[in-house]
Amino acid sequence: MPSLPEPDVAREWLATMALIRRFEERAGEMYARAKIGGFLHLSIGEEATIVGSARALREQDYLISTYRSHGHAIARGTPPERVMAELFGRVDGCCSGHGGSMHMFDFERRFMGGYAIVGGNLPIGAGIGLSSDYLGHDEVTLCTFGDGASNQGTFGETLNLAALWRLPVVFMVINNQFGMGTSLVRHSAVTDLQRKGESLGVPGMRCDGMDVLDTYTVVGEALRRVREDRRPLLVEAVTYRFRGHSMADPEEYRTKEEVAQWRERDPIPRFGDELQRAGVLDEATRELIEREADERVERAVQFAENSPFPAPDSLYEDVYVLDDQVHGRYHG
Amino acid sequence: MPSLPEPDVAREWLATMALIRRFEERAGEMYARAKIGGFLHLSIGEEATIVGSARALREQDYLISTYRSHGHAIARGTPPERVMAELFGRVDGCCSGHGGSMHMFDFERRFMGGYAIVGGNLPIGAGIGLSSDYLGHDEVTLCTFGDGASNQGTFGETLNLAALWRLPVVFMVINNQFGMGTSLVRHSAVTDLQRKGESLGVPGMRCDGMDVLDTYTVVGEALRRVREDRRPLLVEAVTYRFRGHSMADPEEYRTKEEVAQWRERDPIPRFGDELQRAGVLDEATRELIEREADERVERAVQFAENSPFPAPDSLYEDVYVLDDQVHGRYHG
Amino acid sequence: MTELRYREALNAALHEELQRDERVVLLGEDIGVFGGAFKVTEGLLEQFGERRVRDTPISENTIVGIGVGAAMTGLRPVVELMTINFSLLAFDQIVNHAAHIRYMFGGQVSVPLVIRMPQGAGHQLGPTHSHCLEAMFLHVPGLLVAVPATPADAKGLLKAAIRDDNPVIFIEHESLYGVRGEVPDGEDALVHFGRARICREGSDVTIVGVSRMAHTAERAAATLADEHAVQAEVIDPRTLRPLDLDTILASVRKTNRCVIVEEGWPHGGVGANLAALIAEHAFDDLDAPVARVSGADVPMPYSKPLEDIAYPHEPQIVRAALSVVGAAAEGTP
Amino acid sequence: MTELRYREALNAALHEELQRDERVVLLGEDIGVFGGAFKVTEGLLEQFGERRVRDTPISENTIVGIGVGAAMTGLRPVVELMTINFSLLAFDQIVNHAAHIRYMFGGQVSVPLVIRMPQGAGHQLGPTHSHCLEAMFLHVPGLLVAVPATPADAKGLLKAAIRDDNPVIFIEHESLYGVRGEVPDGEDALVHFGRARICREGSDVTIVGVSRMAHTAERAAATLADEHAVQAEVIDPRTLRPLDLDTILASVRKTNRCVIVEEGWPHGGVGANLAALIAEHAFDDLDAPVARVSGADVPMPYSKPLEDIAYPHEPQIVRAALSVVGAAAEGTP
Ligand SMILES: Cc1ncc(C[n+]2csc(CCOP(=O)(O)OP(=O)(O)O)c2C)c(N)n1
Ligand SMILES: Cc1ncc(C[n+]2csc(CCOP(=O)(O)OP(=O)(O)O)c2C)c(N)n1
Ligand SMILES: [Mg+2]
Ligand SMILES: [Mg+2]
Repeated sequence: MPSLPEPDVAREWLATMALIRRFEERAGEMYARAKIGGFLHLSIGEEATIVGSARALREQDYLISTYRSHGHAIARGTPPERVMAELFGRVDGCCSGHGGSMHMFDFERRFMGGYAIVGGNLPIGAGIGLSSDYLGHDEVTLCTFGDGASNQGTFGETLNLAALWRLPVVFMVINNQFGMGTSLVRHSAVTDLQRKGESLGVPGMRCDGMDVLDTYTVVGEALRRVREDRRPLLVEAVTYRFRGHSMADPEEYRTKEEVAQWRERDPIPRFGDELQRAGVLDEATRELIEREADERVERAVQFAENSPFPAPDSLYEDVYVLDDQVHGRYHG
Repeated sequence: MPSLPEPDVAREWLATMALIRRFEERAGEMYARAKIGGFLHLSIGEEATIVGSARALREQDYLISTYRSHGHAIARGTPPERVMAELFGRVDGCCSGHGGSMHMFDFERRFMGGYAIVGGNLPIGAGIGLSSDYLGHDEVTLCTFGDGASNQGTFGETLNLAALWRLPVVFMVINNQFGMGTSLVRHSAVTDLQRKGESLGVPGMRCDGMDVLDTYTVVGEALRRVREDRRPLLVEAVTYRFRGHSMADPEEYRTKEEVAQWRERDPIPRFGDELQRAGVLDEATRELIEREADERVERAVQFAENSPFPAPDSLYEDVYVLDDQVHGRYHG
Repeated sequence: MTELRYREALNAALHEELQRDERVVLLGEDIGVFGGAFKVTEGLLEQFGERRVRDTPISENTIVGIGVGAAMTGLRPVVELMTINFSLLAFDQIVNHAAHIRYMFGGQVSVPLVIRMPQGAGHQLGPTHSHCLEAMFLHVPGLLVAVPATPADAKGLLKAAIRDDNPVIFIEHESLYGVRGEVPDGEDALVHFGRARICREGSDVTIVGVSRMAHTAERAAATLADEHAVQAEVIDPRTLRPLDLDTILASVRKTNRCVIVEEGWPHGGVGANLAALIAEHAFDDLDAPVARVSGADVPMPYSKPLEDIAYPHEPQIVRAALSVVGAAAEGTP
Repeated sequence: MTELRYREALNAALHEELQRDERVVLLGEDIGVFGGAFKVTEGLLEQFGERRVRDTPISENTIVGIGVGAAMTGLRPVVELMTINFSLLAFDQIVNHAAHIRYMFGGQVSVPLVIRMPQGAGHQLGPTHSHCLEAMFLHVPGLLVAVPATPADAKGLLKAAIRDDNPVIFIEHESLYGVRGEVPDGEDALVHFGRARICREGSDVTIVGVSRMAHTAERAAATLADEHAVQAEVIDPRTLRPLDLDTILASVRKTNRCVIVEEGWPHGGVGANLAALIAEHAFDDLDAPVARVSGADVPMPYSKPLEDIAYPHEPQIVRAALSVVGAAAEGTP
């Protein structure tokens, strides 16, 4: 049973989880009001897997995740304003409105993106690890993906290669029990996902993805071992998404009871209570945290509202790096 | 220590291995004389993995392999004449000269082909298993591939799916120690290949691929278990290729000594001696077997020589199944 | 005739063929319990059971490959790829295997496989999720390629595809699933591949619209007639392999002008292929170069105003049509 | 100038760039200990060591993806795919990732990745191993595509590709590795993308030859001059993205006739794209439709006599050239 971090650190974790929760709730509302288009995948219920792992990273470490990554960007330090503006498709979005919900990115903060092709980010994560190793930096890359992604060919290919080349990468499978509407037992022959890397030379660990402290501790341990032993590891975070896969999901593949049971383990009240029991959080501060999250997200919405849409003539910007070989847009 | 089969059966195994060996040697010579084009991958040294496994199959079972499959076709019963004619690119070739060395096929004998894309035959093998299962037939599919192929994405994808759907497929990895010029330890993080399916829900077995009896016994056991338990298995056959990867291989990636050591375990003389010791084979019969193999391959070469090349106007044949939607060749 | 949505027409086709032929089996991600990402397979699991309607893990290349193997050995699999964007993971099984197996094995076996998938932009799915890849598929010998634009064609072509012995790439469009239209009744009402549909007759210019663009072209044609007194003939090829070039050529010989509208990328697109074929076969009938209206040469941006201008709408088609008609004025002597 | 084989020129380019820039790293199957399936990387492992010349397992999609990730974070990876046929396994990483990442992330990052691979028929490798896929790659915005035909271009373009900040598809040809040619010396002798090469000047017909077909076109041009008194201008585009359309148009405006020669499949091929572009920009300069000579619309057969007629040789090009020249005779008024 790991012990709590410094009170202010613990409170920051709680505050960040609350901020992400609130952000996702508001994003859902904005989607319903057609302020946001495309697919919107919320991480409500999975906040502990995000904050616990992101806080285990050092500034120089890399994080790369999936289309369910608003929270990863926010946890890494991207202003919620920039993330919301991206969802609104505005110029001040973190990807200038080119990417949208499924393609977040913040190079400066070493958040290496949001990837919408299931399994597509694993080789890229290994490639980032190759750079760190090649350049002799002691950075570690944390590559997160879902339980469903563990069936994609890139999982086996990448883990084998990372183990073979001893790349500094922690692979983190966010086991939220479903790949879209398909439950774990219906998509993966081996359901003990921490073991899924063993045949590929990648040992596994598991953490309670509903417990931010346990996630922080296990992922932190994994990052440390990888940094020192120069061998990749696989961490399974057991969690649950409280909402539908995306906003367009009737959720007929699971029962209300099952969802209710998991909601009882909601990582945010759970950690809040724990902090109160430990005497490092009082009612007032707890309410303040909620209120600040609420206000911050409101500011993000306002910021997004006020940010202009990209100008039509920017359509061809950033397709290519323009140089003496590539002048402006390609012919036609 | 498994016991020998009936004397005539044992002699047939030896004869078939001798036939394949002779066939490959002559194919190599014909390649040197430019009678054969393209890439030519010989299975010299791996005959026991071919005959041992093919003989464990029943008539109704399916076999699917790789670009190194002349021996698989012959062991399955395709006349060497048809295989040699295919290598010569003649109309009487088993694929009418369309496929060549890397693309053998004999539907009638349920040899489902020779596939030249490494890892490409695994999903197809599983699909054949799906048919058998769906149609309620008790056939089993034997899907062979190399150690190098176990790093391809289709390996993980297919084994997981086969285990999940309980498909009647025996996956057989022919571990000949190299993927082209890359040795096992340099391409696979886990070198105990029989274990490579464990994380995918596919238990493994191993056989001595230089011993036809052991291969027959282990693969036979695997086929029986798969047929009864309706769960796929992975069999690793430990073997070695005596020749280069293909005819164009200087073999600088391994030492003459290593090759010589493995040649001492040549499966053909080894099994011949075993039969003589067991008193089911005498010197005369042994020579006869060699002579008959030699003569049969000569006939195959003659047959191929005398078979005509495909007519130019056959170029567009068999691109499509012609029907009322597809009349003759596609426009243009 | 019954009025159905495009989605319902596809569902009906699958339903009828599952009923008609025991060898038909459906494979795909979330096609069963979830009912399909776009609900095309809704209700089929309940009706036909897990043996025939199979949810798969997320393994595109292998799902297609399993379909290939099953098709070689007696089944008639219909594989759904959730969207065409993910087919990029399955190109090896589609090109090197599904398309080539019959030929490379000397015709000993056929691959009666259908690969269904929707394409297209318009829902702000951004880069990686808005591709139109018809051009890549029509390039490959051994494949048949269908691009149905109406509920009637969706049903008739899908039934024809399932009954055909060749591998078929069946490209639906995400923006058409909700579109309604009259669909002929009768379980054998097939729409044959290789027969274009003349959506609207006209004498001044031929407009060929691919997939969803057939509708956009029709709307543009209405505007051309109402506001510019230009009578456009609109043709929907319906299938790109085989291609009903004859119907297109007959129209161009009549109008002497042609505009091709596609949603995909311009370079090496469907339009380039048609323009080349038309020029080769009707050069002297052309009073102006064949014009192409296509998607922009960029990954599809997420932001609405950018996405809107990144794929064709009526105004661009009207402009292109007027320019070729105008060109004719000065045109060749 | 030094006379080098195409293979040696590529090896020299890799050698020089490895030496010049510590960030350059090579990844690929059997490029190290084995020296490369076609020996292009021979000696580089010995010279630069395992850190910079890395043998990979057989995992095409992941090898390319690792290159993408490394390119995003400071390296300049050069990935060798043993042949273009296997790139079909990596299409997702090439299209959805390498090509789109810069755009979809709003220009925050670039992907200076080179993917080298040989294509082409002629060695009886049969279906699945003889593809020419230029057309599929040139379709994709975000990629640059090079198709060098000579040792000089092979070296100059590869060096330029490695130094460019965009993802580059670098398509070599299996039949050209042994071809010799003069190669400019000097470690900064680059050949810029987007500049076509006029291989031979002529006034009667423009022949555009892609990849190996530039050579076949040159031989055909010699025959045309010697036996038919037809002066053909032969152009090798050298890169398909960017495309030097201006040089091609200038030639067509002079000759008024054009033949495009490619080795790949005809439908949706490079030829169709060029024919469409030329007709759009030089319609009134054309005295005959742009003719296309391409590979046959079949998977490549193994048998020698079939393979021989399944891709273009001089006679077909000569015939096509004579027909467009002849067509001009009756031609348009
Ligand atoms: C290659 C690919 N196939 C299918 C999809 C459609 N899709 C998007 S998310 C998803 C489920 C992924 O499940 P999992 O990996 O568990 O992640 P989660 O959504 O649960 O976070 C699917 C099938 C996709 N985006 N990419
Ligand atoms: C997808 C793909 N990548 C690369 C190749 C080139 N290639 C042909 S065989 C081979 C080695 C395969 O090794 P293994 O699987 O061990 O089979 P073996 O040749 O040893 O029988 C390679 C890399 C190929 N044919 N297909
Ligand atoms: Mg999940
Ligand atoms: Mg091997």
